[in-house]
Amino acid sequence: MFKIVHDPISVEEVTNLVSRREAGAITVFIGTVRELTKGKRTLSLEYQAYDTMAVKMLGQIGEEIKNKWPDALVAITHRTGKLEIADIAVVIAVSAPHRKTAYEANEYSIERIKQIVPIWKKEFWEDGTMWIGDQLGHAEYPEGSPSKEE
Amino acid sequence: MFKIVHDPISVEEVTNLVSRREAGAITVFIGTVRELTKGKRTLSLEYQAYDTMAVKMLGQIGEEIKNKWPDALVAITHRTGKLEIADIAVVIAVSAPHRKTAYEANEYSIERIKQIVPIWKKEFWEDGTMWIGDQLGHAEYPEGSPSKEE
Amino acid sequence: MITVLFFAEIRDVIGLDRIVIKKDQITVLQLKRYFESKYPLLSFDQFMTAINESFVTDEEMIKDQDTVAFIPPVSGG
Amino acid sequence: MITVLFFAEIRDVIGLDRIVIKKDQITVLQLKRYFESKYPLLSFDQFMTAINESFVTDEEMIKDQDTVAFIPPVSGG
Repeated sequence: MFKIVHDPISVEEVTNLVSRREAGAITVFIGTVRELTKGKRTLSLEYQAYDTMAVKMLGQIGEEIKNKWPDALVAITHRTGKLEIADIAVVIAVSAPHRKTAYEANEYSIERIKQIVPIWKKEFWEDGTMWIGDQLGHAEYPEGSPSKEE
Repeated sequence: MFKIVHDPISVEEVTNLVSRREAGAITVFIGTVRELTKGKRTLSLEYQAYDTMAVKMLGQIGEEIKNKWPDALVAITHRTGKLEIADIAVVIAVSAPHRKTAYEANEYSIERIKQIVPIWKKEFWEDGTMWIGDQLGHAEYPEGSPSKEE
Repeated sequence: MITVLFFAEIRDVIGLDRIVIKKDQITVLQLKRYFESKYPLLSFDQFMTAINESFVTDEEMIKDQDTVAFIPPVSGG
Repeated sequence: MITVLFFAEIRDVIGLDRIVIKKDQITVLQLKRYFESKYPLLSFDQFMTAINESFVTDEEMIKDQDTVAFIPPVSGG
């Protein structure tokens, strides 16, 4: 249910992992490469992961969800390597008998991914590159350092 | 972007309608036919719609979203007719630059569908049938009338 | 002449999905009372009403050529 | 011997994705100080640390055969 992959992600494949007769709601989050962040144009992205630990931490998120929402079922696939604009970086699918749970557990998953899963994003702009979260800043910014994503 | 259909819904097709370079997040809600509701076994469902008005009201939800979240883009397809367990009844896809908006606008859509869109669900059980929301009750319930969905 | 559309349990009870009748120049409430007298099993107070695909209140006047739809509590999604 | 893994900007600065060194029986903090002395461009205080794929604190003792990973602020999703 928890994967780090190098090839393009099939949304349908991740969704099918959580489909079941008990479910009345499936929520799917698709994280895509956005062209503009705070007015700055992204050309492409590179995701790097500590693969084995990332899979382990995704599984931990699954355990956390099982404790908080016992009737939710979650599957997560994150892609690494070079991605272009509009490419899919991550897909999170959650099924549950009721929709409230499916929304909550899904949003919880992406928040936790951004906290504990060892995956890093490098942005490529026309005027430089930077690992997001990085303090060194291998690029110049018109308005100071970009803040952490969202 | 807003459709009432009789044939099975392609999640991918609805999702593609909102995919764009400005998006960093796409949320998809898939409403499926659940087997059990409050311990009662559903055999199948039938959805009936006031088709033209339903499309119009889905469009109104789109307008409401445009006002509340100007950078969100929404597409909704609802199926009518006879559905079996695990079949998809509705797909809502929302894209936005940031994920918070995509989650909020998506959940707003399903809540509004359940308030203003003229679509009705008839449940078929082993011991009867009933239009959900119906006060007449063409079926017997072990524990009184089922409450409105979720 | 007006067209009246029936859905869900209303359609099941009345046995028709629509009728065309000469009932213009009355209010929605008066039309509801008319159908209640014909179909005492149905309590029209619980139904919303749309005229030409827009929700209206019970005070709305129905005009010639209007399409009136009674909307039971919806349950889509 | 221990294996130390580098990711993201740490990997870019050091130019390696891993090294194997004889640095067991010291704490995580001591290992951080060691790398800071070799790579003054990197401030290891901002990095989390994992031993054998579990997050640990700076006080954790590193044992022979451990795999240590420095985890810059993550930015997946």
